[in-house]
Amino acid sequence: MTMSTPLVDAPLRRAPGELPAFQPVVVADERCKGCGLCVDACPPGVLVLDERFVNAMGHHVARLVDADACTSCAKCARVCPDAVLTIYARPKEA
Amino acid sequence: MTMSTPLVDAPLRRAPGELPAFQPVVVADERCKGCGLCVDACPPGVLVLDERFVNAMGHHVARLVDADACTSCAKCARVCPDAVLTIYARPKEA
Amino acid sequence: MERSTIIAGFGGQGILFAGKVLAEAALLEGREVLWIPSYGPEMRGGTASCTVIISDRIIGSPVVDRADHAVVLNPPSMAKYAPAVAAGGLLVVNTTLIEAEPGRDDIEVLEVPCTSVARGAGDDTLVSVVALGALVGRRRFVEPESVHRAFERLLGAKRPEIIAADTAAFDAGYEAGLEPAIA
Amino acid sequence: MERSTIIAGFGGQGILFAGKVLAEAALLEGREVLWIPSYGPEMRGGTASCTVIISDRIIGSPVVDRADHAVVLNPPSMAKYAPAVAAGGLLVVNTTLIEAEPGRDDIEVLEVPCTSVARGAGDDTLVSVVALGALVGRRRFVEPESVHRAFERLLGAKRPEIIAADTAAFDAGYEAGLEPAIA
Amino acid sequence: MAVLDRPADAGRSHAIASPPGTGGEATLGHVNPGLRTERLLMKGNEAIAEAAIAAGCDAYFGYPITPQAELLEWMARRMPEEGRVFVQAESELAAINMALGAGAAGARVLVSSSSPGISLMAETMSYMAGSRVPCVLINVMRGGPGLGSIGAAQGDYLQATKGHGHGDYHVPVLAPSSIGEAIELVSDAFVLAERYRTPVMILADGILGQAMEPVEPEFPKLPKPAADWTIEGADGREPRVVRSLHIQPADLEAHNNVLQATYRELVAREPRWAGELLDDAEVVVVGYGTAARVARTAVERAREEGIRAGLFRPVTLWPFPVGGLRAAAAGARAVLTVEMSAGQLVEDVRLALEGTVPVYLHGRTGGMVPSPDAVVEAIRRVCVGVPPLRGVEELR
Amino acid sequence: MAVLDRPADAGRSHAIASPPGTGGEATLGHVNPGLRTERLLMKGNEAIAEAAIAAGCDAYFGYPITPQAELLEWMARRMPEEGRVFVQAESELAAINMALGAGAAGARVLVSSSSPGISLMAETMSYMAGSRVPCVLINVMRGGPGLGSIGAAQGDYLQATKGHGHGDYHVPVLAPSSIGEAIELVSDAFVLAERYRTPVMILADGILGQAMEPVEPEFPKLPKPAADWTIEGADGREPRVVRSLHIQPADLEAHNNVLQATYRELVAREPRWAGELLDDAEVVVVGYGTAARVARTAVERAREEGIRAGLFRPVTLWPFPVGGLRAAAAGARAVLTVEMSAGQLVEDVRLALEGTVPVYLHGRTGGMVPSPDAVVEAIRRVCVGVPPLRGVEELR
Amino acid sequence: MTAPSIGRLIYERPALLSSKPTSYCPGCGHGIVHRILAEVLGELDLGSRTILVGSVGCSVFAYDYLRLDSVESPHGRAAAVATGVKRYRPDRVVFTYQGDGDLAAIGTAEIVHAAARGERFTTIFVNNGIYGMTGGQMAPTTLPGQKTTSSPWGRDTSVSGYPLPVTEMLSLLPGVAYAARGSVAEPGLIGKTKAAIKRAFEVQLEGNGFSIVEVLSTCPVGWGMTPTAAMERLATEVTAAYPLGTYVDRAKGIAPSMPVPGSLVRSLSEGF
Amino acid sequence: MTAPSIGRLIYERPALLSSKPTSYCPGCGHGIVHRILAEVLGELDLGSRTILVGSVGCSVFAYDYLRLDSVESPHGRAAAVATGVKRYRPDRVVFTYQGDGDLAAIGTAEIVHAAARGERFTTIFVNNGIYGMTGGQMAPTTLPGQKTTSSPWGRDTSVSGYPLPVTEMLSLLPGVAYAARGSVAEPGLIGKTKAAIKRAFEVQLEGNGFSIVEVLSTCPVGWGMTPTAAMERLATEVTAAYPLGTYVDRAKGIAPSMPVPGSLVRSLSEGF
Ligand SMILES: Cc1ncc(C[n+]2csc(CCOP(=O)(O)OP(=O)(O)O)c2C)c(N)n1
Ligand SMILES: Cc1ncc(C[n+]2csc(CCOP(=O)(O)OP(=O)(O)O)c2C)c(N)n1
Ligand code: SF4
Ligand code: SF4
Ligand code: SF4
Ligand code: SF4
Ligand code: SF4
Ligand code: SF4
Ligand SMILES: [Mg+2]
Ligand SMILES: [Mg+2]
Repeated sequence: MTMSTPLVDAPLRRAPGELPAFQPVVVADERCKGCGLCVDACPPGVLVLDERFVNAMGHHVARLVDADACTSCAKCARVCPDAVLTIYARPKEA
Repeated sequence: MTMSTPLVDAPLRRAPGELPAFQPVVVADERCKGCGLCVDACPPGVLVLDERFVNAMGHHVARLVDADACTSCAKCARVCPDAVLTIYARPKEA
Repeated sequence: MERSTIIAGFGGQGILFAGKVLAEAALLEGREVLWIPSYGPEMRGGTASCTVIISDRIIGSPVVDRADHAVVLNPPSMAKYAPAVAAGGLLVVNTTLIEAEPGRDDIEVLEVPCTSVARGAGDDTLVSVVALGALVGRRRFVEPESVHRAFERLLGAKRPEIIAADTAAFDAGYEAGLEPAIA
Repeated sequence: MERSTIIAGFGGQGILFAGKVLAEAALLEGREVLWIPSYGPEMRGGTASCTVIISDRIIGSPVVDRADHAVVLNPPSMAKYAPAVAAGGLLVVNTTLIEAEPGRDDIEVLEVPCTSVARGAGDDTLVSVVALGALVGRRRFVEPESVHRAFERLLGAKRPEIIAADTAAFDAGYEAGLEPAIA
Repeated sequence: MAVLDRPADAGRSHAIASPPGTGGEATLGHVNPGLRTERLLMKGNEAIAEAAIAAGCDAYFGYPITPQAELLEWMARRMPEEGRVFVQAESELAAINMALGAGAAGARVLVSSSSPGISLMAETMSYMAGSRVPCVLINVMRGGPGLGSIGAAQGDYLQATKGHGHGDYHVPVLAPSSIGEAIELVSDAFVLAERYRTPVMILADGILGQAMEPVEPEFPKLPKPAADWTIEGADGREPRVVRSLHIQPADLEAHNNVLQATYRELVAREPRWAGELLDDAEVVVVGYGTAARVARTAVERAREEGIRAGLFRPVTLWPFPVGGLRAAAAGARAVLTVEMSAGQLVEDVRLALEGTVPVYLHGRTGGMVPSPDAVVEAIRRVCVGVPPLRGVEELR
Repeated sequence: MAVLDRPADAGRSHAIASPPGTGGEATLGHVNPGLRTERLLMKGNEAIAEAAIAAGCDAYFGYPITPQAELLEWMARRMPEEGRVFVQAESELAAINMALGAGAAGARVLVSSSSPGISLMAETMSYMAGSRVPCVLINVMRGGPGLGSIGAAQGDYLQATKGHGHGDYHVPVLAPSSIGEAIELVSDAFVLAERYRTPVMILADGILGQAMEPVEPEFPKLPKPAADWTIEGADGREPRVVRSLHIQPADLEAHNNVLQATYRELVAREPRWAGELLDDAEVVVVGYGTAARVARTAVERAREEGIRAGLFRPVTLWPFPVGGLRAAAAGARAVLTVEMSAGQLVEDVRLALEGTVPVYLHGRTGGMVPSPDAVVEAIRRVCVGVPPLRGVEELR
Repeated sequence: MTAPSIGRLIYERPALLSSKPTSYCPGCGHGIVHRILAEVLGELDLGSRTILVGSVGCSVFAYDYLRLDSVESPHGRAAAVATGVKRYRPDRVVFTYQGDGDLAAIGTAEIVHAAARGERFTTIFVNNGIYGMTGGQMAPTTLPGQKTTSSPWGRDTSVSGYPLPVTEMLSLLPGVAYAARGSVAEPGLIGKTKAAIKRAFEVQLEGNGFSIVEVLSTCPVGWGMTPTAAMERLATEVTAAYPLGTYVDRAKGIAPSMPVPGSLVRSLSEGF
Repeated sequence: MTAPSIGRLIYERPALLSSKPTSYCPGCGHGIVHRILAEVLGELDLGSRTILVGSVGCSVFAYDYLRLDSVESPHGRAAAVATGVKRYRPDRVVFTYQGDGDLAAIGTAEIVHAAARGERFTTIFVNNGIYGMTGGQMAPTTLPGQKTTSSPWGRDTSVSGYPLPVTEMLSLLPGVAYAARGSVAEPGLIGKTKAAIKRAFEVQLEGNGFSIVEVLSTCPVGWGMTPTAAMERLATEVTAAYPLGTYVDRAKGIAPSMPVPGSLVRSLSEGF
């Protein structure tokens, strides 16, 4: 188990403009408490805490930084204490 | 473990007149509750409950009926819940 | 009319049962009854007792400070309850176990050798039933027939031989209670 | 003279500490103080607050229904405590997080961008110390020197660098509080 | 409409121990005091248990303690026979919490114990009051404090009516003084518990629990009203929660206001008492339960002596029948409370009378019961303004 | 001779919160209210804990609960530092029973909790009263009933002063209204506990426990009187037994008579109160603890408006300062009790005044605290005979 | 909440979780256990006939987060409350949700006796080794040496004793039909823990006795750690002290053997 | 009490027994246990520094029979009371005397936690499988099928659960330095039980933890049997259910091993 780096100012690996057509992980921003457990649990390490955003509860929320590298394994969702994440499998055609 | 016969009307095996010189078992009559546990515990079976006598608490008390056969093993004393019995070893000369 | 009775003796003497029989008899006569037992660990190795109050009206105090009758079956009960009898009341004493005198001359004392009377009636353990019989015989505040029916109600159909034994003991006591009236 | 101050904000904003500093400063001036925190699970994920009452006499009510000052560091606190300020009282608003207006014109409002002032003073987490400085700068109901000594008393000799940072943040806030008086 | 609909503080004569309800949502069975055939002799503890069964008690939880053990034993046999719930809990604490659970699930629940065991239930009684879970709790009181004795006593009056658990709540408290009345009050207790969504206590004592008296074999039966708050699984509706927690004080105060309104309604509608020979009484003797029976005999004896004594017997200890007592004592020279305690009921009597009539106490403690003659002597004395000789001095 | 020797019902001004003792068997430390250097800011919970340590507390037993947890935490560190006993028990029930054991063995014992935890101690408090084991118990009250809230409240007044455990017993109850006073009352509580061989309660609330106020660093110290009843091994003497069991009711009654005599002595000697502006008061405001502080501010504000209000603050809730209140209210037009409860203290006020002066209530519940202005409004109203607008209606 | 592009749904917030945000601190294990419960009860389709018996601890607000009929218990008494519910409603599914302070300290008697009686409800025992709600005091389950607000120098076993092995003790009782210890330390274990919880409810439905799953969990705030550091400690130190696995599954023949005594005489310090 | 003829004294009433007749029924095992205690404390010469912590049950009057300083406990709380005594007086010898209703029902939490904390006192646990004092109701220790006043058709395990193996459970706790189960069924066992009790006090003096001796005993009245028939039942049926022997003597290396779980996966009702 590696230690996560919560509150890190990691940029999205892809510029915001060029969002991929498919998003395997949907974050319910308003629920996220920025605990970083999902970040720590993600095997390919494609989740970070978004230092540029604070939700109404005052937390930096989780962000998928590389949708392409996400395997939709749902490990992140299964550790999330606040049931923040929805996971989709990559469509065949995507 | 054999069952005792409490409240049995067993006569002293020796007539009261001819009490032996040595009494290995002394019964504190006023404390005895006539439970019969000593009777049951005595290996040679020389204890009985005295049906002819009721103490102030209303109980038939334990009696040694054959002092000579008593081995002073103290088993009776060690089961007695009311610490009624005092046991002496047979003196060498007796 | 209200009549209060205290019955007391050793735990094994059937004290509470005798009281229940008396209460049941009064109930059968359509009267008000209150039966109060001693209870709990105080009864272990000590004296059991019960109080039965019989009345034609609603019963007030369960505490009897002026007992009309006391039935005492062992020495400690004699000591405790003889003083509780109201002047003119009746004290039934089981002379099989009690040698002491009540030391009062303002009450009536009825001495009954309960064990031998019971033995005479067939079962020497029924000492309190005998005493109850003597009490009823002497004061007749319930009818003996009611007591007979009470035995049946309490002991049930399953045990006719016990009913017979109890009835016999009661009747023997009853006779013993009547006696001096005749004498 | 009695002055009551409410300080409120997120749990992590150092609310209770700022209140303790204020209380300690008043203590050092030989005055009566009462510091009352919010406590227990209500603080988790919610709004923390504390009340500090400073007086030259014995302090009565711990409940402040007419606050002389309120320091609000996040939006929920603004909503809750702006109405609690007495007419003529002072409301210190952390504009870094709060956009809303208090909607009252009978009180004085001091807007302080606490995070940036704190960052300017060297540590952007010390938002409530900055706000405290602004409050004291504007109303000077305790002496700034007392606050400096309070930091020393509360933080102890072990952590001189923290004392320095807090003092700097307080002083920056103090300046920000003085400002309009000069303008 | 309500079972207990009648003028507040309406009293009944002592002879008919308890006012039977008068129809409505829950019909009470009627006991005919004239009927004298086929009565049964029953022990108080057993009669209370059987009365609860007749009243439709769904679940019983208890723990052995003298002088209440026969109640539990009766239930151990009868509840399974009826296909209902009986659990001998591992403690009184567990028993009352089982009651909380079963009550929340909609069961009509009975719990019984005696003084020390009742004390252990204080926290959960407060929870039940706060969560508004109905339950009937029997306290067959014994001598205290502490382990005390097993004699009959009334030392838990203030606990039942004022203290016990923490927080602002009240529990209706009913005090039977005969076994027949106990049977009716058990049924009434369930009515009160369900109508007001509150635990209800019945204060009995060792004599009432252990004694036998004739009772009518027909015990009052109760229909079960529907409830819209019980937990049973959120099937096609929003989930329900039974709780006393309201973490925001303002919410808790609002909840408390609901409770307090309930208590005001109880105070307005449910005080009950019984009186005897009160009309011309110069000395009003006040007592409940077993002490009231002693007092009754004493009142009769006092009358024989020419002292105009009367008996006022509260049947609800909370709500206390303030109006009834005020009226009864209005013309009296003295009020004497007779207690099997060191002076507990006397506080409510003083609160009710507020100095309008001198109030005296004759109390015995620890399992001792006042004797009728001692009460007569006390009546004689208070009648001429002399404090009773025997009896615990008042504390204030 | 006695620490608390002084005319019964002697009062003190509010400014000096608690009468310091005046020597004798146990000398109390003196706190100089003029001294203003080197005071410390201390949290109420921690000050109470440290005060107990200074007073020679030998053993502390507790269990975490809000808003009292810091008291336990302080003891967790300080008692071992002092080489004394600290046990975090598995429950409040265990804690109070550990206290019974240690107290019986001669220890000066402190236990603390908050409302629900206090309820769990009812049985053992009754045992301790019955066995005459000294102990000081702190209740840092929170909103009830049930789990309620963690806000500051005074809903356990009747529990502390009347009910709680079973049987005929009383427990002295002290109510500090500042942290400085709490420090002194902790020490006084130990004196009372040991002198009268009784458990003693201190009723505080969440605000008093959580707030910080300046305190003098010198806390009162207490010598330990010798005791001839503690258990320690029967070495060369007859065995001693600490117990509440007296199986024969007559024995228990005799034992109860000893307890009752103790209570009479307490009632005669130990009532304490503080007053302010009472001499000419037309409205006497009665409150204790935190509510009294609100009342004090309200009294001042009322005076500013020209209403002659005064404050009567009981310091001992049991024994209640009846004489003091009667004297204070003698010339008043109205008495107003201010409570953080639905009307509990008001019962004792009514009992004390017995209808001589109209008594009103302003009460908030559930963790809500009355505001000074609301109390002023209540004062205005009761002054002209109008019941207060806000506040729970009286129940009777 | 629609996905930017459509793909098969792999995981979504379970329907039995309410929309209310929890009061738990960031990274608190309670949230994970709640989620598991919502998943399991949803998968077994039991939501409409399940009753939650709450307890007092940080999870006291669980009734706000799980869409189930609920009843609150006094601190420690959930097992007794659940007994009352289940006895009266044997056709309902009943479970308690209890922390370690609640279950293993003040509630010891109630849990032991519910287990001994073989009450047919399920207990979810969330063991985070601390009193979270009251500010991080020592619990009976706190590890030796662990610092808490009431063990400032670390738990000293010579004074405060040893962690209580609740599941091991209960597993000796014949009334226990199922007992397991899981953990929320990482996704794999969370999955196994979920399976254990599911099995526990199945056992309840089978009606053969009491079922309990102890879930080792974190209290980042009480432990004074970040959520991830807390998970790390849970996976290592805590798990070493509390072995994970199935202790009892009577229907499957799993149960520990009872301790067998040495002879009494062996203890003789002297002959007789 | 002089012998008619002089012989060496083999056995006499121990000095630590008072002269008061006990309130126990004829043949009650409590009397035997009292006698053993008086003997052991006399032999170890501990009478003058021993404190008896009583409990509520038939033995509530033990303070009248044992010549020791004593303190009464509320029902079930003796272990907590003893904790208070021993913590304040670590130099004294402290023991509780508790029945099975007292210790194994209402007092479960207190005994478990005193044991877990390793409190340095001794518990004498007299298990007669019934509530003697209150009239013979079912206890947690009552055997399956046994009729009591509260189990009129015999203890039904499907409703009332199974006998609680107290000593087995406690023996899992590291705080327990000594645990044994003896019996008063016959003189030989009484002797061994005495030795166990003596060892328990020695362990207390060694100061390494909690010590307990469970003594299987009779309640002739509650069992509805003659004293001798009760002893017979004790020796057979009861002993079969409660194995005699030494469960823990840590100083001598005796302690049961902890239950070891099967893997969590084994319990999977489905994969993940
Ligand atoms: C009778 C009682 N005692 C104490 C408390 C205070 N209290 C609330 S939660 C809690 C313990 C919480 O610990 P745990 O059960 O481990 O739950 P966690 O918060 O760690 O999840 C305590 C002691 C209470 N509410 N009631
Ligand atoms: C709080 C409380 N509950 C119940 C009782 C009643 N009670 C007295 S002794 C006893 C149980 C006795 O059983 P046990 O401990 O097995 O002792 P035994 O009499 O069998 O030796 C009970 C329940 C009590 N005194 N206090
Ligand atoms: S689904 Fe798996 S790979 Fe994708 S973000 Fe979550 S944990 Fe990482
Ligand atoms: S998505 Fe969940 S696990 Fe990830 S940081 Fe947010 S709350 Fe934590
Ligand atoms: S000493 Fe032995 S042989 Fe003699 S009577 Fe006793 S048991 Fe029998
Ligand atoms: S001597 Fe002892 S064992 Fe023998 S019958 Fe008497 S009491 Fe029972
Ligand atoms: S205090 Fe601990 S257990 Fe409670 S919510 Fe926070 S992290 Fe979770
Ligand atoms: S009831 Fe049983 S345990 Fe109690 S004294 Fe009698 S025989 Fe012994
Ligand atoms: Mg926990
Ligand atoms: Mg037993």
